[in-house]
Amino acid sequence: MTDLTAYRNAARAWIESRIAEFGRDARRGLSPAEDLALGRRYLRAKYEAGYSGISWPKENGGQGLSPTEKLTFDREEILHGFPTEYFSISLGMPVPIMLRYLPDGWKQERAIAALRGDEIWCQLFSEPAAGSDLAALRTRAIQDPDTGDWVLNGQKLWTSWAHLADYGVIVARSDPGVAKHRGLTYFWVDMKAPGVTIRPVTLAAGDAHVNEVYFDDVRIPDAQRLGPVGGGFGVAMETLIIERYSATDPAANGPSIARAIADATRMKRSGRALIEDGRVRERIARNFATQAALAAIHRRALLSLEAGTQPGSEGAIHKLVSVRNRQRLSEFMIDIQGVSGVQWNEQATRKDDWATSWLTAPTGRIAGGADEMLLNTIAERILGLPQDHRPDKGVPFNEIPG
Amino acid sequence: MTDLTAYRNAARAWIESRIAEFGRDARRGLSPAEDLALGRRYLRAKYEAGYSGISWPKENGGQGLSPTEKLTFDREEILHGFPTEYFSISLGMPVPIMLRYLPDGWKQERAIAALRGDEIWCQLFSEPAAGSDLAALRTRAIQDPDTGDWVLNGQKLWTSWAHLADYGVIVARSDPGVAKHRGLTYFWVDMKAPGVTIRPVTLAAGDAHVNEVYFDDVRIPDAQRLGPVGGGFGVAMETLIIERYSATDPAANGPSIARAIADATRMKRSGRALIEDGRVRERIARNFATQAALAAIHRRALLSLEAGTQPGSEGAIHKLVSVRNRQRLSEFMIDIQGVSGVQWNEQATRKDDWATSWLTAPTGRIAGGADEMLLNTIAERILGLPQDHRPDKGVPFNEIPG
Amino acid sequence: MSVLFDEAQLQIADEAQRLLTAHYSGERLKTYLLGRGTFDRELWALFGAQGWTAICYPEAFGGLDLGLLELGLVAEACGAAVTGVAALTSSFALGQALLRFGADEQQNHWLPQLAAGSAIGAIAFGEGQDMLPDAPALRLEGGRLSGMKPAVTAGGIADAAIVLAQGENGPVLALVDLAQPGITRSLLDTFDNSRCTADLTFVDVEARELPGATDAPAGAREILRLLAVIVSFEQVGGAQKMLTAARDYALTRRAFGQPIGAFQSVKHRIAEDYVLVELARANAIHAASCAGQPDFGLYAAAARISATEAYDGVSRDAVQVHGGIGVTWEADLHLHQRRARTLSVEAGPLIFWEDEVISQLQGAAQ
Amino acid sequence: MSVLFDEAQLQIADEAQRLLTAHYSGERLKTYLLGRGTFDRELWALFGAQGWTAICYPEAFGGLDLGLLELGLVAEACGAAVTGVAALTSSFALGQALLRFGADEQQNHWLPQLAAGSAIGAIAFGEGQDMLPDAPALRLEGGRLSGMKPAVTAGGIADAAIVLAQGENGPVLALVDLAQPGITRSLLDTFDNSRCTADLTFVDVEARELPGATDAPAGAREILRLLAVIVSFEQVGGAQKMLTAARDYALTRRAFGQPIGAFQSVKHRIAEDYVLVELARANAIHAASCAGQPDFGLYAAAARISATEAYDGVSRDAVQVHGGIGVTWEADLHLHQRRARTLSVEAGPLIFWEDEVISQLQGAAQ
Repeated sequence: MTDLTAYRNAARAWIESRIAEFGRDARRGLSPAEDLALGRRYLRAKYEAGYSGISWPKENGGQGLSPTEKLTFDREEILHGFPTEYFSISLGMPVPIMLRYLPDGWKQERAIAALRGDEIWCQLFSEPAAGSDLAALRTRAIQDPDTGDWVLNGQKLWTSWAHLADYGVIVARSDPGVAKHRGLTYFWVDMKAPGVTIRPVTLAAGDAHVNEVYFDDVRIPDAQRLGPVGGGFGVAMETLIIERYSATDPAANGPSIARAIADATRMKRSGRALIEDGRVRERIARNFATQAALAAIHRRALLSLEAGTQPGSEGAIHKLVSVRNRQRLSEFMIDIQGVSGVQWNEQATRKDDWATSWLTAPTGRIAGGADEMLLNTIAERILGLPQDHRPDKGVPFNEIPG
Repeated sequence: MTDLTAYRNAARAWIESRIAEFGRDARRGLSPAEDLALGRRYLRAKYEAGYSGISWPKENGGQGLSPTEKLTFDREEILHGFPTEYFSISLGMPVPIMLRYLPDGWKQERAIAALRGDEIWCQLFSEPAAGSDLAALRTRAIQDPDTGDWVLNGQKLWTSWAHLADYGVIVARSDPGVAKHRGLTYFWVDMKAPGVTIRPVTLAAGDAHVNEVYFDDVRIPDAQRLGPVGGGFGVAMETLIIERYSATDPAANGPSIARAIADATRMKRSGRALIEDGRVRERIARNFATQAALAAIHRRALLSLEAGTQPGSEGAIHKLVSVRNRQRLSEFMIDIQGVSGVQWNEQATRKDDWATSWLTAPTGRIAGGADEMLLNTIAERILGLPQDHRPDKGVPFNEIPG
Repeated sequence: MSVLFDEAQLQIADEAQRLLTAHYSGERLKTYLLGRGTFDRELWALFGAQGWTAICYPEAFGGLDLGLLELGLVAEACGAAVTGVAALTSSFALGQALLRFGADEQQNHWLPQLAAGSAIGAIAFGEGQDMLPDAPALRLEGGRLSGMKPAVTAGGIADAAIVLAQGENGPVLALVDLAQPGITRSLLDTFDNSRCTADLTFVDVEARELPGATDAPAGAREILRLLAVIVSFEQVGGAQKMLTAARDYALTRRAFGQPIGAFQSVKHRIAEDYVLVELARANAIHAASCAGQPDFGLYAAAARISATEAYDGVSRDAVQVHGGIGVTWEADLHLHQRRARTLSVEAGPLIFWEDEVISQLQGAAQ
Repeated sequence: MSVLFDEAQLQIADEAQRLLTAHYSGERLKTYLLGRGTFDRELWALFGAQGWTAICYPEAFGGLDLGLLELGLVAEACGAAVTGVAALTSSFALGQALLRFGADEQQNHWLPQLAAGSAIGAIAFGEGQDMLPDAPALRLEGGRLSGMKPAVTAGGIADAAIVLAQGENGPVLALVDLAQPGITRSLLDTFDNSRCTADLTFVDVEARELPGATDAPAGAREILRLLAVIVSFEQVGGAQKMLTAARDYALTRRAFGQPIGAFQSVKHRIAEDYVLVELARANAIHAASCAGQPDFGLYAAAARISATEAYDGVSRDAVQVHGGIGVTWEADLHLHQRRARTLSVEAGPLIFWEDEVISQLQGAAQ
């Protein structure tokens, strides 16, 4: 038995022992506040069991192991629907990046508090006019020449869990007179500071975990700056690639293939099980083939990682393919239910319910890299095809036509 | 009974009386030369019956009727596979454009000879480096300052029926020092003139009706110029839209839906007719729905034409949709035949045979307006979306990087 | 025969568009989405006042004696405005069933009310995954109805319904007055609650066969085809609206220094959507113009297929073109997404209409 | 378990690519397209000399005792070079059938020849539209074979074939030496004549059951799965080649003042094709690494589906990206288009493999 197998077995045993308390079934019917509290308890349990910050250095509260162990744990954990979503961005990007840039002491306190679920960090990047085109952001950071403090003014958008967050990392425009990606600076902010206003943004399916965050004369010391003045775009890019590779679900968190098979076997049309219909067979079989391929790509990426190779396009392929696939299959599975296919239980999860999966799929095709941006990434970085025409290239930000 | 109905009935009666001599079955097994000769005989018969140049003025050998009568006739004629393909470009574009630009007398002689099938004109536009981007053409036309004659040098490509043609219309670059679409001039040429060399280009499915045409110091008098010097791009565009609307086959000249139904009904898998398989049903039903829509769009365009409105996007929609549809259905119909689906009779036509239809479909998606150009046309002209970035815009042709 | 609209038809279309655009309120529509059993009663009154409810009835019943095209144009305007009024089409379906197969007294009682918009109708044919079950589980015996019909559009608000039930000698179409004891309407939670979709349960309820529906499955199929054509127009209206929204957004939203409509991934997607809408529109008009002809069923099915492909496809794309804004509750795009999916399912999913096309093409080949 | 290739495997792949690239000639391939019954004998000799024909046989029969991955890598290189040698996969399929189900003397006679490449094998299971007919029309009675097998890949050149025939007590797998009187090979005109596809007609011909194939349909299915995995690698190789061709052309061909790869319609199409190839490659490798495991059949079917989607799709797109040049006889793209379609059909079309996935998923659910 390899070390990794032993690790996996131990992790699985621990995880399975937590299902009763923290698993999907335990969460049903909880209020948002109760669910968050359960999540904090789960993170504490995980911390105490030594499964937090698996690939972080020990001095930052981690376990000092490799990304392989982390992925091994995550792949087991992802199966059970534990209440980890509140913390995944926090621990995935903002905390690791601040650990890279801030001085020792305070940062370790924060890291441990975040690992234990006591504190949450959010990531304040996107804005109304800066989505795929992040460098177009308009939030201003003006430095007080006397104190060196910075004053933030502007609006961020799509900030997940901002309403729960204690701290955030933010990119803002410190110099509108230079090309757009060169005039940005990166900071961390206290989300409870005066002048920070958080408003929830409800999404189409009714869920409200993303927010608008307004900054009105929010003053922060220069010590909260990460990286050089004008170097914010680089730090932001560094933030986004910290999670080079994470555990993935080939079903994109939608219902499983087994569920599709079961539903199509149970349902009948003119007395015949729907699974006998070629249209149903084609959708499910091709979806299965694609999911099998994504799983195989993932396993090979893990092996590459163990062998010391950095992953390449796997993440982009996974996101592009899996969410579209989920959208299509969910749409189809609604269809074949007949007139009752319009039913929707607002409490159901996207993993449990075709309608919820279908309703929330469009978000998946946009958030965290829209399909079109993923295709550009693949085309440009992997295939070496030309970058798009970008008329704003090299133009000072304040001279780009709005 | 309306006049148009009477016209249609008479046309149909005449056409049906010609099927035995000129129809699909009569052409089977003929050599290329025999088939061309049959085509010339058919055109003469048509001319003598008063069905040639239906919408042309009488002084040009036409019937002086409206486009509606022409389309009415064409829709009946298209059904029977008459040998008209050699003449369709000739009569569709080059002859009408030269009739607009040349002086009386000679041009009427040519028009009548073309209508009778005695002469054929071709259209020399595309080049190796100028396909979708027609204005990028490189064939040079240099004017002799003494005689006013023009000397043509260069290579044209994809010229349909050039090897049968008596005359051609050509666009060439008369001034490489100005923006690419402003330095072109338009001429007619004698295809038998010294210096004209024609080489057939065989296509992927083995058919050879397109050609490379080389011009080596071909000298033509200035009287063969159509339109002003430098105005060739405009005349070329005018040429391309002469056939604003022509008779169309929703099956894009591929096998019919009835053929798909018959084949899928005859063939069996595990004892069940393939038409019982949902995958087969979906393909055929959706293809039928799309073809029905194309036919309805066509009929409405005809009614609009009668009502005096110019057609809009119908041609682009038809070409974009019908050929892709044909390609997909043909590919699928090959599949469901099982192992024998690989069979291919090189003599079969795309109308008769799924394999031929599939093999020739890619040409249909490129020739006469590639899918991508049709989408641009729809997006820009109908929907008002921005033109693509074109770095060569306004740049003198000889300064555009190759 | 496909048609060009005449002046009167264009006037109906313009008026419907004008009124429905003026009436549109995303906020109000969202309250119907959230609240089961609510719909836009104010708008429904306008439908009656405008005579839109009367379009397809003979003058003798207070109707305008117009056809599918005219009603289709109103439905198209409704589709563009995602109106919270499922009754326009559900009442139409019931009315057409009565017109074709009803007894005189059934017609005399209901058709004037339907034409005036003072009564709301519904049809209830489907069970489980079957749109037209061969042997319905709902039973009609001795004039008494027992059993259940699932997910009946407008079932929560209808005054009467035509049901496809198993009679003593096979399937029958029967009219049931829904204001009777013994009927339970269970409003469903759906992703478009403005449809007032409900499971209808009948316990020994009076119902009367439509005497003209001697072949009940064929009769039900004919009604479903008529409904499909009108719903196709509604889908075309919604799809066109989403196309326009995507186009407009692509012209104004900028990224990387230019309107996003200058990127071919967006530009060509919208052009493809335009094509989907034009195909669907052509088929809807053609089907409507074929009413009463032998191949009406075939073209109704074709219209339905194209319309479903268009509305589902274009609304999916429009959301993608809008990016983050497109998936918010605030933006109204999800109203169209929900409505698109709802209309696709309610009036029979693609697999049903594909099968309809095939069986008719097979019939034609024999 | 998906695998990373080891040094030895990478060396096989590199060598195969190097030799086949050097050997590639579009002109020669076109002569095989045109001429029925011809194939690349010179290359076939190279296969033998390189030991590629020996990969999947035990050393006792002159084999290299390697596995599906190693043969898959050679097949991938063959796919990239559209080699005119159908025998690599057809011989493999026959050999695997003999290895698993053959009598000792059948193995001793044929396997060394197959491993050396001195004999060519074929399998003939399908009839009509059935890849694995329940009750084959071809009959084996008293050791004599009568009837026809249609469109047998390499049927025009094979020395022996395994047929799925109806025996006296149900379907059987039987080995038939094709150098016998009473056999007619009718070479078919196909869109890829280098496959030497032929209808094989047997009139009272000697054939012998494979004694180990006690469940002949299951045995035939197993052989078809093995074949599918190797063909999937071949399809991946072809798809990758077409992807590279499209990418390279998009970088060099200019229109409207820029490389056409700068237009997103081209750029994103190629990126989507890259994804198709990566999915197909992952599934092929995974299936090969599952050989002998209970879910091999499921992953073989998945590999086949992804590979067919990739090669058909990418070659279709590559032609479109090339524009006019792409559809000429002169350019070699149609070689790939024809091969893509041929491989898709020969080893069982998508509908067959979809059904295989479903039945196995259903089995797993029970």
